[in-house]
This record gives sequence, structure tokens and C-alpha cells, in this order.
Amino acid sequence: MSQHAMKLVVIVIESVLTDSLIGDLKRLGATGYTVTEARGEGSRGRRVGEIPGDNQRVEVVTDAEIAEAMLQMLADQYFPNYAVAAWISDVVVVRAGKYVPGSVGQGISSRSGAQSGR
Amino acid sequence: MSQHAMKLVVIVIESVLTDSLIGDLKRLGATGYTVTEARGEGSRGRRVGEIPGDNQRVEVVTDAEIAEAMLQMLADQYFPNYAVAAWISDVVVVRAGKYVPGSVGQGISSRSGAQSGR
Amino acid sequence: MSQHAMKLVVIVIESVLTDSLIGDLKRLGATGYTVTEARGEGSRGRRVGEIPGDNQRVEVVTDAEIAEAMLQMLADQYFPNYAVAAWISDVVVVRAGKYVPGSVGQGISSRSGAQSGR
Amino acid sequence: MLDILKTNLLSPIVLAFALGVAARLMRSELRLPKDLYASLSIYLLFALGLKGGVELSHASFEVIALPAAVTLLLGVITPISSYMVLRHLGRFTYADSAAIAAHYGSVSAVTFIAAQTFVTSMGEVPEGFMPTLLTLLESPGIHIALAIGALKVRSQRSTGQTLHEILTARTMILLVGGLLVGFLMGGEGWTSISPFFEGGFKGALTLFILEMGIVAAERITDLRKVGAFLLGFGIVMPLVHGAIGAVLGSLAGLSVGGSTMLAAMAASASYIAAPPAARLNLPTANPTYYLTASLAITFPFNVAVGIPVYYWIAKLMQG
Amino acid sequence: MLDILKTNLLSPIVLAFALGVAARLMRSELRLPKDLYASLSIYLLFALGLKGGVELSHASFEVIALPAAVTLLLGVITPISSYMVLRHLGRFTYADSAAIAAHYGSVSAVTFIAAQTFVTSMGEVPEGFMPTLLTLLESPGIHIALAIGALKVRSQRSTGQTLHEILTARTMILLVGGLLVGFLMGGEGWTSISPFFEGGFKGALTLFILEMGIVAAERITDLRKVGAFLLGFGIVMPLVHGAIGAVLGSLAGLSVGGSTMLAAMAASASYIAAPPAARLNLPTANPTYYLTASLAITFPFNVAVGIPVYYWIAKLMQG
Amino acid sequence: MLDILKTNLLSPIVLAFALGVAARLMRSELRLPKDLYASLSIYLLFALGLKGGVELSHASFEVIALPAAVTLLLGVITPISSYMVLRHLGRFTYADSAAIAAHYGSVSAVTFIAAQTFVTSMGEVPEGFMPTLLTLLESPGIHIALAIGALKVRSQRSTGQTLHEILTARTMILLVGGLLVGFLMGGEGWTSISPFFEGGFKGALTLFILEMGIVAAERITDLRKVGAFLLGFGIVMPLVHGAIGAVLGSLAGLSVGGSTMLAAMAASASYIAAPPAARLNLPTANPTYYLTASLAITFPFNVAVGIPVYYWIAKLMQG
Ligand SMILES: Nc1ncnc2c1ncn2[C@@H]1O[C@H](COP(=O)(O)O)[C@@H](O)[C@H]1O
Ligand SMILES: Nc1ncnc2c1ncn2[C@@H]1O[C@H](COP(=O)(O)O)[C@@H](O)[C@H]1O
Ligand SMILES: Nc1ncnc2c1ncn2[C@@H]1O[C@H](COP(=O)(O)O)[C@@H](O)[C@H]1O
Ligand code: NA
Ligand code: NA
Ligand code: NA
Repeated sequence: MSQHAMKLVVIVIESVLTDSLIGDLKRLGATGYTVTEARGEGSRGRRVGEIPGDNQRVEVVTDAEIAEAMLQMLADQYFPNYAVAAWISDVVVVRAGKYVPGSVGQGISSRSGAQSGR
Repeated sequence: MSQHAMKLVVIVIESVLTDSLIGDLKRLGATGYTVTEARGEGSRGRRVGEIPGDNQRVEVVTDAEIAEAMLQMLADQYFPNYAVAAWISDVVVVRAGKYVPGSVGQGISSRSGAQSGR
Repeated sequence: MSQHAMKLVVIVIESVLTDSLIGDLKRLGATGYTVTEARGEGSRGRRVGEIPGDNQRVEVVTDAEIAEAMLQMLADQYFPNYAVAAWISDVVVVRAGKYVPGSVGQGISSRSGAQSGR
Repeated sequence: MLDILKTNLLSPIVLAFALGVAARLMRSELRLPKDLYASLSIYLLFALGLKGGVELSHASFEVIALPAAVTLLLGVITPISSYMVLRHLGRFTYADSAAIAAHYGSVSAVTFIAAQTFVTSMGEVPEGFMPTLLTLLESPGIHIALAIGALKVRSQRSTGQTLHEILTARTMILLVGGLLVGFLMGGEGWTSISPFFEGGFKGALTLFILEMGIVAAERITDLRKVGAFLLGFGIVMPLVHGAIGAVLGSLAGLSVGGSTMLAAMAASASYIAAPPAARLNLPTANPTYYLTASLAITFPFNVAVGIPVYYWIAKLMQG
Repeated sequence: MLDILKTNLLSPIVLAFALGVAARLMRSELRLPKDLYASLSIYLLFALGLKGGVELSHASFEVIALPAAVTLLLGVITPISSYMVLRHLGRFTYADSAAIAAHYGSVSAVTFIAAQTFVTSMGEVPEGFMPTLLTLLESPGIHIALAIGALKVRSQRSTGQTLHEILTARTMILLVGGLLVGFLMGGEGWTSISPFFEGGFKGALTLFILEMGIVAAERITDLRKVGAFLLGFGIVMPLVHGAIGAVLGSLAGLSVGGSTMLAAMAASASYIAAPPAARLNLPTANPTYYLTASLAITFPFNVAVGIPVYYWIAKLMQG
Repeated sequence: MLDILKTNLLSPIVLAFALGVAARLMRSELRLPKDLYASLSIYLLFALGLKGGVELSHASFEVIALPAAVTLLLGVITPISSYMVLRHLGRFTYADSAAIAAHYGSVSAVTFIAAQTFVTSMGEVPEGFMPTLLTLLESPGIHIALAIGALKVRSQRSTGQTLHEILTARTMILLVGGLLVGFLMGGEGWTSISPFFEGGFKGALTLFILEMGIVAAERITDLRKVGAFLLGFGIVMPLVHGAIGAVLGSLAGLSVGGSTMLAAMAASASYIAAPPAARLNLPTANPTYYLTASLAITFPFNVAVGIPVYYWIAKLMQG
């Protein structure tokens, strides 16, 4: 079972923005995402919205390059005005192709192979 | 406070399968697990079931060997037919014994010591 | 976009204790936290409370020193009597200042710089 | 006939479904909270069982025997006919044919309620034991279809496991349990709880169906994927099963109202009990097929057009 | 006047709000479950629409035309007057002024219901088509305020997107959809579902308002942050808009009850539809300002004091 | 006596509990959604308070004084007797004894409602101020038991903190708040909201108890773990407390219905307010003991057998 090194991007964001965020993540190459309901506090305190206090936690497994681009996009478009926290960590997956755009199913072995070789 | 290197296995799966998955994870040696409600999209699109769109996110802290076995089991039994995503990352815990089968309470210091020494 | 190495502390705890835990985490220097509803099993089996079976999953991004202190605090005050599981992993963030006490907004570059240099 | 259809189309149930569909097509964010949807379904099923149980306590065994027998017969006919048509005419895989057949062999409780509401508004008085027939028809079709599937597709799961899952599924426990509780407590107990379980019933159903419209409309883009055959199947099969149901019901001595309801049951496709059973036991079957057919084609067809048609057939039979 | 005030202060609505505030101030853990709060709001809005639609089916176009026209006029006046006052007297930023104006230009459905409950308990019989006016007043104010904002603050979002979001927002679909369903099904359909949608209405509202009290009290510590100007604005602006509403309503031929309700709508500030729209389209505006003003100042003021005042004005006008 | 028992065993409440137990024992997946369970408990407690408050507004102080005094007395007796028996006869640890005593010193609102339903169905008319007594009995027992525990087991938490938690707990706010709101709004306000809070009450309770049956049955495997002593305690202690309650109630001038309800309160063990308090303040106590005893032993015992027995005692007393 060959394993591949990928990145896990976790973004906690006020719910009202989730749809727009997911659109942006897909544009950058996310092939999937998982969302869970969350609540929290940060530098902006409790959150705004119809039911105050609500955040959502979005996580995306993707490759290092796209993960980088996602953080950059967040820093440009979301951090200045909105309540967002984000972090990246290293993860290992079995089917790398599933998490890289344009290769669902096949597996772009050269690229992901290089990563898993780190 | 001695710390030990362990693995965190995260599995996102369509809800209808959670019970069966947890049974399989326990059989492989999971001493505990945590489940959160989630929703998401992946290569198979939105999810099936009574209330469409629902996934669950299962996470298990365990040792490297068992984590490996879990991924293998997923690849064999779940990936072919079901909507599942899974990844592994490195974590550090204080009470390694808690996360290894057959040693709840005692602490199998030799084994977990070896791991934390990596 | 400068990136900084931080720690992610994840704590799964019986719901009745979440408020008290968050107070303790803030005292140790958490500048934010995210909570999600969870359920699970561990060495103590299913959980107690008004609605049995309920846990909460608290996650905090913070620096290595504070993360260490959090684990120590858990080991002292929570592990002996309560149902808790906790683990730490490495993450990378863009705005380190956000996750370190006393520097929200500014960014204490020397300190976080040192960390990201590891 | 056209008159009846028009009245039916302006009923709260049909209008609420249409509103849900419209909201979704306009890409509105409207959704019932997940827990509300689940709560309403628990409430509706339990209320159905309770009421049925209370009425059952007034019925004698002889009156029920024949209707029960034809109901079980329908539970055998419908999954087999569905499988045959899908496999041999539609050329679906073994797994897909069996999975879809499991849905059409079982029954949709909401369609049952819609039929009950419809016939009552037509002035009919259906038999009080109809919910008992509903529970009889719930599971056999699923088992038969999955058994056919298991013969053809290697399954890793034991029959006992599947049987247990279906018999202890939420729907079953609430319906059968409700029947028992209703039966045992009788009229006096019912009086104290009927403002909740009877007074609120139609309104709660309306809200529930609003969400069903939203969910069904989410599958509208899948209609292309399922192909013309399944689209036709989702309309013609119910008509056939409904006609058989209306005829058998009438022969078994059910009233016009009761026969219409039995027909609606036979014609309906399960989308609560069957999907998880199919997903677990026939993992290679494509969920898009069975969910779209039962939820986005057959359910609205029955509620809007089918039920009045079965009513018309039952009237002809007993005319 | 004092008598009326006292009766109003002892109504379930006001008392439930006060209980919620008290619970929060005592730092109780009491909160409605999130899904219950969302469910109640769906129920209340849909019930409002349905009932309104049923009554609309009895009204003639001529009777509604003039009231509808003044309602739309109020939808233009209130956001502009709010913006002017905030920007030029209050010296708020463009973004903050526009965001707060979006709230005061729109309408709070719960205030509407509170007004309806109040005038009915005063023996008035407001026009059945008032919910129609409510839906007319819901969105124009938000659009106008956001448009003013967009002129001044660079926005990355298209007008079409914003328009779509507001028109398909939950509130809109439930109100307008409810109106349509109610209109089409008419009295007969309504009879079957009114135990659920009418019988439970006031009680469900009481529970909903309990939670609103808790949420409002959470913002009480923010009252210091918003400053004296906004505090005054949250009380004086409603009085002005309410007075205009009562006068215009009376001139348009509405009854005392109807004029009071129109006044309450004009005076009220949205806290369901407007906040997400403001958050998305005017991200630099401070949510603390608009949420605290509409929810913790204007809402309780209207419910406790404002509505009786508008009633008194309407009576004076028509006396 | 046997007749009464039989009627009681066929009441919706007991049957729904039995259904929940059966569903769980058959390993059905049936569970109420978490938010529905929480919503029903909020609804039931608030409705109880409101109704009680409305009736309280008709009662005079003198009539309540003596019953209130004996209620407080019961709040002192029951935790102490429980602690003594558990520590000295049962040889439980300090922490376990105190934690279990906290549960038996407090009261179960659902048992209260079951008793109310039972005596009403027996044709009794219990005093309208009984919910007031319920709130009086809710917290003293918990405080006394935890105080005993704190003397023996080092605790890191301040008494003030614990006191605040218990007094502002959801249960308390809803009951006491409901009483106040009901008292202030009086009969007129009640009329408008009673279809929701009174009409739906029994039905909602039935659904709630269905889930309690499921939860209780989850603990059945724990019955072995708690041992024979606690099993006996969970049945005998309620009988003793119930007898004392029935006698004291009768002496204080309560009717047969009221005395039965007071007895049921004294006999009941809290499983909503007490568990979190015990968990936080006596962390070394084993939750399996107190949860299993109160929920899986004492609650069903009281509802099925205890209440009719207390009724019988009260009747004997008042001959
Ligand atoms: N240090 C942190 N650790 C974990 N989650 C955080 C942290 N800081 C912020 N968050 C989450 O991100 C949301 C927005 O943060 P902020 O923009 O700082 O208000 C908060 O509501 C939290 O849920
Ligand atoms: N790249 C990804 N990142 C995070 N979650 C994913 C990803 N891909 C799939 N998932 C999750 O796994 C579920 C099943 O994925 P799939 O089998 O690809 O349809 C989805 O519904 C998502 O919740
Ligand atoms: N190995 C594990 N992996 C993931 N979560 C765990 C694990 N062990 C325990 N937990 C979580 O921590 C909670 C308390 O654990 P315990 O104190 O072991 O009963 C459980 O209910 C689980 O949600
Ligand atoms: Na069928
Ligand atoms: Na307004
Ligand atoms: Na007691």
C-alpha cells in the first residue's frame, strides 16, 4: 500500500461565509472538503449571524502547493475583514489521486510520488 | 511528563457505515474513538441516506502499526464501494497506554517508550 | 507570506467540563479555541451527563510552550477523575501573533520567527 | 376525474411539496434543520401507529384476515415484478435491479398518509386498521429484493444481520410499537394525547413535505443521469402496482377508501427504510438510481396524480 | 395610555423576553437548542405566510393597492432617513451607516407578530392582508441601504448575487411561499392544518422570544461599545418611523389595528434577514453596531413601549 | 389496588417507557434526536411552570405555607436518610454516598408529571400550587448532599460556584421563571398560549418518556455492576420517602391528589439537575451508580408501581 504525503488545511470561519469560501477553495483545486459545525472564540470574540456564536470548520486534504495557495488566498481575501483561523498540517493518505485536481481515479504517480518521497 | 509519539487516523465516511466501521476499527485494536457529524463533497459528490448529505468524521489515536492496518483495511473493504476519505498524522500524547490495546491503565512502557524515542 | 510553526492541542472531554476546561486553557494563554460536538468511547466507556454519550472536542492553536503547559495541566487536574483524551500535533499558520497571548494584532516576530525556524 | 385531480393539486400537501421544489430550483438556502426533519418523521410515524393501534382495538380478527393476506401478497408481487422489469427490460445490473426493487417492494409512509388525507377529504371512511397493513407491507419487499440480490451478488453480510436491521429500524419500531401502545392504552389514553398526536398531524406533515420537496428537487439534476427507462419505470410501475392493489383490496372486502390506500401503498416506493438497507447490502448498486426514482419521480407522481387515479379505479371496482 | 402599557408589559411575549434577559444576566446556562430556535423561526414565518395567504384569498385588489403603495414608500423612506442620520449626525463610517440602515430599512417579523397580538388583545381587527405588506417591506430597504453602501465602499460582490441572496433567503421563501400556498389552498385546506399552524402559534412565539431575550442580553455588555448616539438612535428612529407609518397607514385607509401594525413594521429593525446581507456585502462594517442596535435596543423597545405608542397615534389619527 | 395498578400500567406514559426499553433491548437504532430531547424537556418544564404560575395567582399565602414547610422538611430528610443508608448500611465511599444522596434528595420533574397525570385520571383534583412545591424541593437536597460530601472529600470548587450552578440550571430557570411569568400574566395571557403549552403537554411527555425508556435500557447492563444493595435501595428508599411524603402531605392539609404528588416528589430521584452537579463536585464518585439507580431503577419503579402505592397510602391517611 503506497502512501503519499499531503497537506491538511483546516479553516474555522463564521458560517455566513462557508459557501463563498468553499467556492474559492474549489477554484484553487480542492477536490473535496469536509465541514463540521463549531463554535469558538478568538480575537474577534463570539460570532455574528442569525444565531450568534456559530462557526464552521472546513478541512481539505490537498497537495502542498495548493495548500500554500489557499493560505495566501485567505490572507488576502478573508483575514482582513472576517473572523477566520486557519492552519496546515502534514498528513499521509493512500490514494493521492483523489486529492489532486484533474486526476481523480488515475493517480498522478510522478507528482505525488515525489511528495511521498520527502 | 513523558510524551509519546502516536498516530491520529481520521476517517470521513457516509453515516450509514459508521457502526460497521467502528466495529472494524476495534477489531484492529482501537481502544477508543471520537465521532463528529460532518458533511462534505468528494469524488462521489454529496452523500446518500435518509438525510442526504451526511457524513461522520471518526478519529482514532493509536500506534503506527495499527494505524497502518486501519488504512489497509479501509483500502480493501471500504474504498472500492463507499464514499470514504482517510488520512493519518503524527500526534503526541501523554498516556500512551490509553491508546494501545491490552494495556489500558498499566502503560506498556517498553513499547511506547520505543515509539516516543523515534 | 511568512509561515510559523505552532502546536495544535486537541482535547476530547465530557461536555459538563467544557466551560471549566476553557477557563483553564485561557489562563494558560490560549488566545482562542474551537469547540465541536462529539461522541465517543474510550477507557471509561460511553459518557455521563444529562444526555449520555456526549463529549465535546476542543482545539487550540498555540505555541509549543503553552501547549506543553496545557498537557501538564490536563494530566494534573483532569486525567485522574474525568473522561478526557488529548493529543498535540504540529501545524503551520500565517499570523502567529493571533495565537500568542499579549500580541494580538502586532505579531511578536522574534519569538514566532524562532519557532518557525525550527 | 379532472375535478378530483384539481382539488388534490390544491391540497396543502401537494402545494407544500411544490413550494419545496420551487425553493430549491431558485437555489434558496431554505432547509429544515436536520433534527427538525428527523423529529417530524418520528412524530408522524409514531402518531400513525398510535392512532392505528387505538382503532385496531375496536376491530375483529375476521375483518382483518383477508386484507392482511392480500397485503402480504402485494409484498411478494411488487419486489419481484420490479426486479424482473428492471433486469430484463431495463438491462440494469443485478445489484441495481435488486436495490431499486427493494424500494418499490416496500412502502412510503408519507404516501400512505397523503392517500389517507385524500380519501378522507373525498368523504370516504377508510378502515381503521389500515396502519396495520402498512406495517405488514413495510419489510417483506425489502427482504425479498435483497435476497434476490444476494443470490446474484456476493455479499459479505449475513442474512440475520440484515433481517435484524430492517425489523429494528426506526420506522418499524415506531409503527409497530405505536400500534401496540395504541392498542393497549385504548380510547381513554388516546384522548389525553390526541391533541398532540392528532391535532398537529396534518400541519406537521405539511412542514415535513416542504422539506421533501427540497430534497427531491436536489435530485432533479440527477434525472438526466438515471435515463429515460427509469423515468418511465418510476411512473408506469406505480400505476401497475396501484391498479393491482386497488383490485385486490376491493376483492378482499376493503372499502373504496381502504382500497385506494392499499393501492397507494403498493404503488409507493420506500425512501426511508430501503435506502440504508440497499446501501449496506448492495454496495455496488448506484444510490443515484434508487433515490432519484423513489423520491424525485414516484413520490411526487403518486401524491399529485397516482392517488386520485387509484381512487378512481377503486370506485370503478366497487361502483 | 399607561393602562395599555401595563397590560402590554404583562403579556406573555414581554414577560418571556424579560425572563430570557434575566436568565442571561444571572449567567444561567439556559439556551434553546440551536435547531429548536431555527425550527421555531421556520414555523412562525411559514404560519404567518399561510394564514396571510388564506385571508388574502378573500381580499380584493382595490383594498390592498393603496396600503401596498405606502408600504413600499416606507421601504424607501426608512433606509434613507436612517442612513442620513447615522452618517451626518452620528458620523459613522459609510459602511457602518449603510449596514445599520439596512437593518432599520427592513422589518422584524417577530415585532410584526407582537403588534398583531397586541392590537388583537385591544379588540382591534387588523386587515387580513397585513402579512402581504410584511413581505413587501422585507427586502427593499436592505437593497437600498446596500446600494448606498456600494456607491461609497468598493465591494467585490455583484448586485445580482446580493439580490438573489435576499430574495431567496429563508425568511422570504417562507413568507412569500406561505402566502402563495395559503392563497391557493383557501379555507378548506387551512382548516385541516390550522390546529398546528394557528393553535400553537402564540405558545411557540413565547418560547422563541424567551431565546431572543437570552440573545439580546448577551449583547448588553456591548451597549457600552456602541455609544450613546446609537443608543438614542435605536429608540428615537423607531418612534419617528413608527409615527410616519401610523399616519401613512391611516391615510391609506387601514384600520387602527392595521395602521398600528404598519407603524410597528416601519419602526422595527431586521435581525434575521439583514445581518448576513450586511456581513457579506459590507464586511468592514462592525457587526456589534447593527446587531446590538436592532436586537438589544430597538426590538425590546418596540415590543414593550413602541407598539402601544403607535397604537395611540393611530387612534388619535382616526379618532 | 390491583385495579389501579393495571390502569396505570396501561397509561400512555408507562407504555411509552416500556416501548423505549423494548426498542433498546432489541438493539434498535431508534433514538430521539438530541435537540428534540432537549427541546421537549425545555417545553415540559416551562409549561409546568407557566401553568403552575397561573394557578398560583389564584391561591392565598395561608393555604401554601404549611405544605411549603413540609416540602422543605422533606428536602432535608431525604438526602440525609439516603446518605446514612448508603454509607453505613451499603458501605459506599463518602463520595459515592453523597453523590447518590444528592439524586434522591432532589426531585424528578417527569415523575411529578406522571403523578399528576395519574391522580387526575383517578378523578382527584390536586392543588394548583403543586409546581411551586416542586421548585422548592428541587435544590436543597442537592446542596445538603454535596455539603456532606464536601466535608469528607476535599473539593477544589467553591460553594458559591456550586450554589450558582444549581440555582441557574436550566431546570430551575424554566420552572421558577415559568411560575413567575404565569403568575404575572394570569388567566388572560394563559388562554392565548395554552393550546401550545397545555394541549400538547401529554403527547409531548409521551414522546419524551419513549426516549427515557431507551436511555434507561442502555443502563440495564450496568445493573449487575451496581450490585444488589443499590438495586434494593432504588426500590425501598422511594417507598420509605414516598410514605413519609404522603403522611406529611396529608398532615399539612393537602388533598389526596396533592399528597400523592408530594409523596412522588419525595420518592423520586433527580436525573437532570443532580448528575452534572455530582459529576463536577464529586468527581471521584462513580456515575454508573447514581445514573443507573435513579434512571433505570427508581424512575420506572415509581412510575409503574410507586405512584399507585403512594396514592393508596394517601387515601388510607385521609380515609
Ligand atoms: N487559537 C485558536 N485556536 C483554535 N481556534 C481558534 C483560535 N483562534 C481563533 N479560533 C477560531 O477561529 C474563529 C475566528 O477567530 P477570530 O478571527 O480570531 O475571532 C474563532 O471563533 C475560533 O473558533
Ligand atoms: N480532499 C478532501 N478533503 C477533505 N475531505 C474530503 C476530501 N475528499 C473527500 N472528503 C470527504 O470524504 C467524503 C467522501 O468522499 P468521496 O468518497 O470522495 O465522495 C466527502 O463527502 C468529504 O466529506
Ligand atoms: N484512542 C482514542 N482515539 C480517539 N478518541 C479517544 C480515544 N480514547 C478516548 N477518546 C475520546 O475521549 C473520550 C474520553 O475517553 P476516556 O477517558 O478514555 O473514556 C472518549 O469518549 C472518546 O471520545
Ligand atoms: Na410499494
Ligand atoms: Na423598519
Ligand atoms: Na426525592
